[in-house]
Amino acid sequence: MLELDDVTVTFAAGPPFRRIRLDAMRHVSLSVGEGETLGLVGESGSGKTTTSRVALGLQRPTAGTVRFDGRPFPRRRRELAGRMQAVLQHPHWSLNPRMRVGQSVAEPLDVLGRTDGNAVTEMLEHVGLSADFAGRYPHELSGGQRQRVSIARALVTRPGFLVFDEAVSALDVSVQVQILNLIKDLQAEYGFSALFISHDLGAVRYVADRIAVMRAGEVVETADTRTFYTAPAHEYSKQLLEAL
Amino acid sequence: ATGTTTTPAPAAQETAAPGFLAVADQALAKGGTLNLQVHIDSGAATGYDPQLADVATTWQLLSLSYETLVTVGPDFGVQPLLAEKWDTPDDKTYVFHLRKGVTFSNGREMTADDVVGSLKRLLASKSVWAGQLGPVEEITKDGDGKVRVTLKEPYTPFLAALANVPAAILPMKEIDDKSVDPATTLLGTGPYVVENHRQDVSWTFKRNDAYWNQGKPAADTLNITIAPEEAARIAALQNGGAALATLGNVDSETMLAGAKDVKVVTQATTDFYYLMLNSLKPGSKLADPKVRQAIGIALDTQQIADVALGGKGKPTAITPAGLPGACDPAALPSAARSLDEAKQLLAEAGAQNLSFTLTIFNTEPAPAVAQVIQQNLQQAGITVKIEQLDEASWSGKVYGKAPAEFDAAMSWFAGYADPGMVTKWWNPETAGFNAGFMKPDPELSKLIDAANQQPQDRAKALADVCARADADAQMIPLVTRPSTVAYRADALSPSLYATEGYGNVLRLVADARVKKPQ
Amino acid sequence: MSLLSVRNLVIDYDRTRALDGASLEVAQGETVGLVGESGSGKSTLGSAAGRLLPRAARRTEGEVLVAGEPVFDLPDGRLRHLRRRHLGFVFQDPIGSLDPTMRVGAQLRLVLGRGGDVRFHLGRVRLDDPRVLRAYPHQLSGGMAQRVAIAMAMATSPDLLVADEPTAALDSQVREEVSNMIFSLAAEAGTSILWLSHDLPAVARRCDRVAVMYGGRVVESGPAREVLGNPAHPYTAALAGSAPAAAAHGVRLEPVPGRPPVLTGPSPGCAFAPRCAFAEERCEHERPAPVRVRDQDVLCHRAAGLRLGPSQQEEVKA
Amino acid sequence: MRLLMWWSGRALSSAATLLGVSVLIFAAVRLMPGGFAETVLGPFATAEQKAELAARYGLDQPVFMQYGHWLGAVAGGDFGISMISRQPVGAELLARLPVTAELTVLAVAASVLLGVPLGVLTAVRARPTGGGGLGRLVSGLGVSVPEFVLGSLVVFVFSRYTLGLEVGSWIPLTQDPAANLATMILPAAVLSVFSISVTARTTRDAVMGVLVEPYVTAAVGRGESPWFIVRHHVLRNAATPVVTLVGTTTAYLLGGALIVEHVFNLPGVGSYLVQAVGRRDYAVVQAGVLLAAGVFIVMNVLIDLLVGAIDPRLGVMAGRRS
Amino acid sequence: MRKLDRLSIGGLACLAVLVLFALGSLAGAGGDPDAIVGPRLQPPGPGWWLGTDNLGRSVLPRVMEGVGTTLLLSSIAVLVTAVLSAAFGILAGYRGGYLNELVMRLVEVLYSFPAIVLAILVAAVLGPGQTAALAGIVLVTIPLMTRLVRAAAVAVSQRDYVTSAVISGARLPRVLLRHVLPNVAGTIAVQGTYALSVGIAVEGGLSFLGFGVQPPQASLGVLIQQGGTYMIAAPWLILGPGVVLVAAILAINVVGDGLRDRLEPRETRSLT
Ligand SMILES: Nc1ncnc2c1ncn2[C@@H]1O[C@H](COP(=O)(O)OP(=O)(O)OP(=O)(O)O)[C@@H](O)[C@H]1O
Ligand SMILES: Nc1ncnc2c1ncn2[C@@H]1O[C@H](COP(=O)(O)OP(=O)(O)OP(=O)(O)O)[C@@H](O)[C@H]1O
Ligand SMILES: [Mg+2]
Ligand SMILES: [Mg+2]
Ligand code: NI
Repeated sequence: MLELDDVTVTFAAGPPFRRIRLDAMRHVSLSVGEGETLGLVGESGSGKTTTSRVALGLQRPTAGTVRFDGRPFPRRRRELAGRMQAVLQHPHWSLNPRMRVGQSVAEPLDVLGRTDGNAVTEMLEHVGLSADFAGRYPHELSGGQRQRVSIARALVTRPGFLVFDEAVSALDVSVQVQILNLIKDLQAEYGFSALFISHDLGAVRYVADRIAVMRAGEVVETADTRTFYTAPAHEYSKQLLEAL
Repeated sequence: ATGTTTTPAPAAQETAAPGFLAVADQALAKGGTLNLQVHIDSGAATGYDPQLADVATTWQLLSLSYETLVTVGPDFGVQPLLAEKWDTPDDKTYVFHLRKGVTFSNGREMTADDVVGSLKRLLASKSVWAGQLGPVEEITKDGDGKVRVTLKEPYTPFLAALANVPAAILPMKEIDDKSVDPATTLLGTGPYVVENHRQDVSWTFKRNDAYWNQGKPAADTLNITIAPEEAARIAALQNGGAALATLGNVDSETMLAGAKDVKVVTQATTDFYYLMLNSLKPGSKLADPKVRQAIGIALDTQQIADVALGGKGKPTAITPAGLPGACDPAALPSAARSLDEAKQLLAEAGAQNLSFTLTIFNTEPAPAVAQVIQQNLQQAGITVKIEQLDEASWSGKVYGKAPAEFDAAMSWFAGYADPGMVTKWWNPETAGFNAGFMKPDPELSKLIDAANQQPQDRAKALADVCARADADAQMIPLVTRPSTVAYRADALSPSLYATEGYGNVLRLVADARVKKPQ
Repeated sequence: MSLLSVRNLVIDYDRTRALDGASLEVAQGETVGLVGESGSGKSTLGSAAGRLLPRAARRTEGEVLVAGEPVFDLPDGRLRHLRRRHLGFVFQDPIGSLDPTMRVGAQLRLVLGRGGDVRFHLGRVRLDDPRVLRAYPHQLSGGMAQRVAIAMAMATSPDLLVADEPTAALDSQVREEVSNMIFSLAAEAGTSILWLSHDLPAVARRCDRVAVMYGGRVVESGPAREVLGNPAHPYTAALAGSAPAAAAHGVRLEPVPGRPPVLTGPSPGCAFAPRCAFAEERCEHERPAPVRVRDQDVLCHRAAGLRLGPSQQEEVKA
Repeated sequence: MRLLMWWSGRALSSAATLLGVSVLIFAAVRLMPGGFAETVLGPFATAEQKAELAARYGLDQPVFMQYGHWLGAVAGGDFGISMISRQPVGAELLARLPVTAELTVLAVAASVLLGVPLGVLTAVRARPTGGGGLGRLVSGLGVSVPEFVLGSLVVFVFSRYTLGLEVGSWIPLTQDPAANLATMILPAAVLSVFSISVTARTTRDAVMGVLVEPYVTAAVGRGESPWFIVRHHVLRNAATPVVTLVGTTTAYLLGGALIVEHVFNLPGVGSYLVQAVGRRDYAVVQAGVLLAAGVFIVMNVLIDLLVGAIDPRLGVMAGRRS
Repeated sequence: MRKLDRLSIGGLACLAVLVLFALGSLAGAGGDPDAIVGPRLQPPGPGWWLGTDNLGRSVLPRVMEGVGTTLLLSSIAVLVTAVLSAAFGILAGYRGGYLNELVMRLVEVLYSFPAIVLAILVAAVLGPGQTAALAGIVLVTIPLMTRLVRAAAVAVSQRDYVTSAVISGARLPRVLLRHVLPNVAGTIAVQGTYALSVGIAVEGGLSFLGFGVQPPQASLGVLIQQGGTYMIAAPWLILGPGVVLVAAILAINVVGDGLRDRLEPRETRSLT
C-alpha cells in the first residue's frame, strides 16, 4: 500500500545563511501492507510526525522515494481524494472552530460529492459521541471529545489508508479502548492500512500488526508486534519496553 | 424662488472719511510690529518680478517694496506717487515729473532712466500688463527728472494702468548690469524691504529707513503669515495672533460677531465673477447665440449676489459695477427680458432640454455661485451639472487646450481701476487666454476700442459695449467679488479704502498705526 | 479537617453541566488521583479548587473549601493569599504555561520575589544549568518546561498541588521522570496532591487515594489500590478493566458499552445507568446518595450488593 | 552574520518598496490633469512661455528619461527644485519636517500612553457576553469624530476663549521649547484622538487574547494580583499587535497631520504637500511622498526589531519552527 | 453560537434608522435637497426643521441625502476593499512564495503613501467625484486590511484542520472558502468597520479639501465641512450632520465589535 524507500527529510531552520540543518528523517525505509497496521513509536522529536507527513504526501522528501499504491504521489492531490485520511496530533487545532462538529465530520464526504444521510451521526456514535454533538462548536468540547471528532472525520469515508498521530493519547482508557476497538472492527470489515503513531506502547501493541521504532530520525528496529514485545532486538527498544 | 438677505447692520464700520473704511489715527505713536495674515502666498514661476506678476495676491505683497509712478486714491482717482505730477499736452502725450530724493532700498537714487527702462522693459516683456498700457508709441527721458510717454492713439485707461504693480519702477541700472535679478530679489523704492520669505509660510518686512516719504511707514516690522485655512485666520484674529487678516467667507462678519475688539469690514472691489460659455466646442448648443442669450436672461444675478455672496456683491455688467462711468446692469437688454422669452429662445434654437456641465474651481464662494446658477437655469429648463475641480485641474481644463473642452466655466476678473480696462478681455484676439473657447465679435471689439479712445461721452460708449457684450454672451459678467478684511481694533488703527481696484488690502499699510507696540 | 473539601459542587457552562454535584475531600499530606472518563469534569473540578474557571462557567450550587476557606465566596485579596500560600497548579501544556516572552530565570525570579534563590529551585527539579536560566520557554523541551513549571508551583511549598494531566504531552520516559519529581518534591514539602490523569497504573502506583469521576460527579473514592483493584462502582470496574496496556496481545478488550453522558441539567438518576449492566429501575430517576462500601465512598444504589473486579464483573447472588 | 543577512534582506525589500512608491508617485503626478505650466504661469501664458518653462524643468523630455534623471538625482540626495519657491526641495522639506515629526511623535505618544491603558482596562473588565460596553463606546467615539471637525472646533473654541493654550501661532522648538509645546499640544491632541481609539481597541483585543493563555491562568493560580499579571505577563505578550499597529498608524498619522497642519496653520510637511499637489509642484510632491514612504519604512523596520525584542519567538535571531 | 449583544443590536437599529433616512430622501421625503427655500442661515423652524444653510436650502433633506451618499459610498468602497483584501490576503497567506512577496510589496507601496495624499492624488487623477472618492477610500483602506488578513491567513493555513481538508482531497477554493475565509472573517469584520470609519473620514477629508462629491450633492463630509465654517454663526449646520455621522460611525464600530465576538466566540477569563 505505502512504501517509503530510503527517505530523508532535512529541515533548514533560521534565516538564509547560517541555517541550522536538521534531519528529521534519515534514510527511513518503511512499508505498510494492504490491510496492515504499522505502529510507529519513539521519543518526542524522533521524526514520527514527519514520517506521517511524508506518508500523506504533505511533505516532499529531500531524498528517497515514496510510493502509494505502487505509484508515486500524483501531482494533483485531488486524485487521492477519499483514499487517505489522518488524525493529526494537536487536538486543539484539529477542528475548524467556525464549523459545527457535524459539518467537520461531513466534510470528507462532501469533498467526494457523497451526501450520506446518516453516516455522520452513525460515525459520531461509533466514537462515543451522541448525535446532538453534531450541532456543537469545537470550543464547547473537552480535549477528549475533540479528539474523537477528528477520529470520526477520518473514518467517515472509509479510506484505504489512515494515519493516526497520537490519536488516542488524550483519551481516558475506556474511551481509548472503544476507539481502538472501532479501528480494529473497521479494519476487519473493510481492511484499510494504517500508520499508528503513539507514545503509548500499550495502545500500539493493542492495534498494530508490526512495529517500527524511531530514534533521532532513524528507524532503529522494525518487527512484528509479538516479536517486538517479547524479544526486542535493539537496545533502545528494550529501554522503551522497560518503561512500560 | 428668490432669497432675501440677512445683512448685518454695518455698525462695525467706522465712520471715516468719504471713500475710506478706516483712517489710521495719526495721533498714535509710530513703530511696532504688525502681524498680518493672508490666505495665499505669491507663487509664480516668474518669481518676484513685479512686471510679470499677474495675481492680485502677488501685487499686494510686492506693493510693499515696489512703487509706481501714480497710484489710485479713494474712489479710483489717480494720484501722484513716484511722479509728483504729470502734464498731458495732448490726449496722446503724458509727461511725468519725477519726485526728487527717491531712492531704491539699496540707497541708489531713482533716475528717469530707471523709469524709462522699467516701462520699456514692461512693454517688451510677455507680461499681460503690457497690453493694459495701451498703444504706447514711445517712452523717452525728457530732461532730468521727467519722462515722456507718447501714445499712438488716445487711451483713457492709461494712467489707471500705470497705477498697478506691474508698472512698478525697477532699479534698471542694477538689472541691466545683472547685479540684481528681479525674479529673486525685491529691490524697489517702497516703504518696506524684505527681510525673510519662506514660501507658503511667512514674509517678514522691515521698514525702509531711507523711504522718501518722511514719516512713513509707521510700523517698523510687518510679519505676514500665510494661512490658507479660514478657521486659522479667524482664530488668529480672535486670540490676537494677527492684527489684520483677509477673510474669504462672505459671512465672516457674522462669524466674528461677538469676538472682542475684532472689526470686520467689507471692502468693495471691482473684481467680478463671470461665466464662460464655450462656443467653440464642436457640436455644442452653446455655439448658438440664442442659447447663450437665454442663459443670460435666466441668470438672476441679484439672487447670486444676495444668496451666494450674502449680499456683499453687486450685479455687474462687463464694466465693473462701482467704477465711475460703469454701465448699469439693470439697463442691460437681458435684464428686461423674462424667463418665457428665454425658453422661447431655447425653443427657437432647438435646445429645449439643454444640459451642460459647469466647471468651477473649489474655492468658496465659487461653488455657492455655481449652485445658485444651477437653480436659476433650472427655472428655464436647463440642466446644469457642476464639476468642481482643484485650481490646477480647472485651469488645465479651461485654458489648457484650444478649442477648449469644457462646456461652461466660471472664474473672476480683477476689475482694475478704469471701467475700460477689463472690457479688453472680451476681445479674444487681444486677450489670448480665451481664444480657445470664444469667437471674436468684431463689432464688440470695435466698440471696446472706441470706448477707450474716446475721452468724451465715455458713458454712452461704455453702455454700447455692455449691451453688445450682453447680446454676445460668450462671457457673461455676474456679480462683483467682495473682499472682507478684519482687524483687531485694540491692536491696530489701519487705513482702508472703501473700494479697491487692484484688490490690494495692503495698499495703505504704511499708514497703519500699531496700538500696542509689541 | 481536610485541606480541600469540595461539597456538592455544580458548575454550568452555556449549554453543558460540567459538574453535577461533585464532592471530594483531600486531607493534609495526602496524594489523590482524579481519574475518569474524558469530559467527566476533571479539569473543571481541578480549576474550581482555585476558582480558575473561565468566565463562562457558573457555580450553580455547592462550595469549595481550601484550608477551611470558601474559595468561591472569598474577597479577591483573600483568594489571592490562598492561591499564593496554599495552592499550586501544574497544567497539561508545559510550554504554554510559561510566559513566552520572558527568560526562564526571570520568570522564576518574579515568582520567588527578591530573596528567592532561583538556582536552588531549579536544582530541585534537576535543571541547575545556566543555559536553562537564559533560555526562553520555546527553546526548552516539553519535559524541561514542565519541570520549570513544577519548580514554580512548588516554590512556595503550597499545601495542595493540583496537577491537571501534567505528563500527558510527554513521552513515556520523560513522563516517568516528571511524575517522580512531583511526588518527591511534594513528599518533601508535605504538600497534598490532586493528580488529574488518564494513566491508571501510574495513579495506582503513586497515589494514596483515588477519586473516580463520571458525569460530573465523583462516583467513587477511596484508597488507590482498593478502588482500582477492588472497585465498588460499576463504572470504576469498567474503567479499570479496560486499560490496553494491561491486555495481552491479541486479546480483545471490552469497553464500557454506550456513550458518555453529556449533561445539560442535573441528571435525574445515576448518570451511568444507561450503560450499566446492573442498572435497575430506580437508577434511572433517583440520584444515588453516597454510601460506604468497604473503604470506599460510592455513589451507586447497588454498590453494597455488587462484587466487582477490575476485569471481571459479577453480580453477587443474594 | 545572521543579523547582517536580515538587514540586507530588509534593505532589499525596502528598496523595492521605495522604488515602487517612486514609480507610482511619479506616474500619479504626471497623470494629474492640469499642467503645472498653466497653474504657475496663469491663463495669460503663451505657448512659448509654457514650452520654455517645461524645458527649464526638463518636462519636455520623454517621461522615462525624466524618471531616470529624477531617480538618479534622488539617489544622489538631490530632490530637485521647487517650481514655485525655486528653493531646493530637500532643504525645504527638512525645514518643515520637525513640525510634522513633533506632531506625529506627540500623537503616537498620546495613543500609547492613553490608548494602551484604556484598552487594557476594558479588556480586563470584559464580560463573556461581549461586554465592556462603555470602553467600546468610548473608543468608538474616538474614531467617529473626524480630525477636520474636531480641529475646527478646537481652533475656534481655544481662540475665542482664553483657555490657557494658544492656537494659530507656531513657535519653533529651537526657539522656546515650552512655548512650542504649548502650541503643539492641541494639534497633537486632535490628531491623536483617532489613533488613541484604534490603539485602545487593538490593545483590548490583544489583551483579551492573552488573558486566556495558560501562562496567565498559571499566574492567576499562583495568586498574583491582576495588575502584577498585567504588568509582567500581559503587556509584553499583547504588545506585538499593538506595536505593529502603532507602526502602521504612523502612515495614517502622517496623513492626518496634513489636515491638522492645515487647520492649525502649522508649517509642516503635510500642508506643504497639499499645496504642492494643488499647484502641481512635481518635485515637491514626489519628494514629499518619498520622504513619507521612507519614514514609514524605517518605522516598520524599527517595529520589527522591537517586536523581535519583545517576543523572542518572532525575533530576528529566532529560528523558524512549525 | 452566541447572539449579538445588546449594544450591537442598538447599533444595528441605529444603522437601520439611518438607512431608512437615506431611503426616505430617495423617495423625496423632506423636500428637494437642492432647492433654495428660504433666507440664508436660518435657525430651525417650520419649513426648515433643521434650519437653512448658507444658500438658504433646508438642511433636513440635505442631511438625508448626505447620509445616503456617505453610507452608500463608503459601504461600496469597503465592500470592494473587503473583497479584494480577502482575495489577495488569503491567497497570499495560504500560498506564500512569490505571490505573497508581490502582494506584500504592492501593499507596502500603497501603505507608504500618506492616506490623504493618496486619496487626493487619486481624486486629482480621476477627476473629483464619487468614483474618485470611492477609489480613494479603497486605496487608503486596502493596505492595512490585506496585511492583517494575510497575517491571519498565514496562521490559519498552518492549522491542522486545513491540513485535514487537504488530506481529504479538498480543492483550493474549498479550502480557502470553507476553512481559511471563515477563520479570518473576524479580522475582516473588524477591519471592515474600521475601514468604514476611515472611509467616511477620507470622504470628509476629501470634501474638506475640495475633492469630494460634486455640488449640489450632499454627503456628510461636505455638510460637516460647510457646517464647520459656520460653527458659531449657524451651529445647526454642523449639528445635524455631525450627530448623524458620529452616530453612524459609532454604530458601525459597535456592530463590528459585536460581529467579531460572534464570528470568533472565545473564552474570557478574569484575573481574579
Ligand atoms: N517544519 C519544520 N521545520 C523545521 N524543523 C521541523 C519541522 N517539522 C519538524 N521539525 C523538526 O524535526 C524533528 C522531528 O519532528 P517530528 O514532529 O517529526 O517529531 P515527533 O516524533 O512527531 O515528535 P512528538 O512525539 O513530539 O510529536 C524535530 O526536531 C522538529 O523540531
Ligand atoms: N469553555 C467551555 N464551554 C462549554 N463547555 C465546556 C467548556 N469547557 C468544558 N466544557 C464541557 O464541560 C464538560 C467537562 O469538561 P472538562 O474539561 O472538565 O472535562 P475533563 O474531565 O477534563 O475531560 P478531558 O479528560 O477530556 O480533559 C465537558 O462536557 C465539556 O464539553
Ligand atoms: Mg509528532
Ligand atoms: Mg481535562
Ligand atoms: Ni493562609
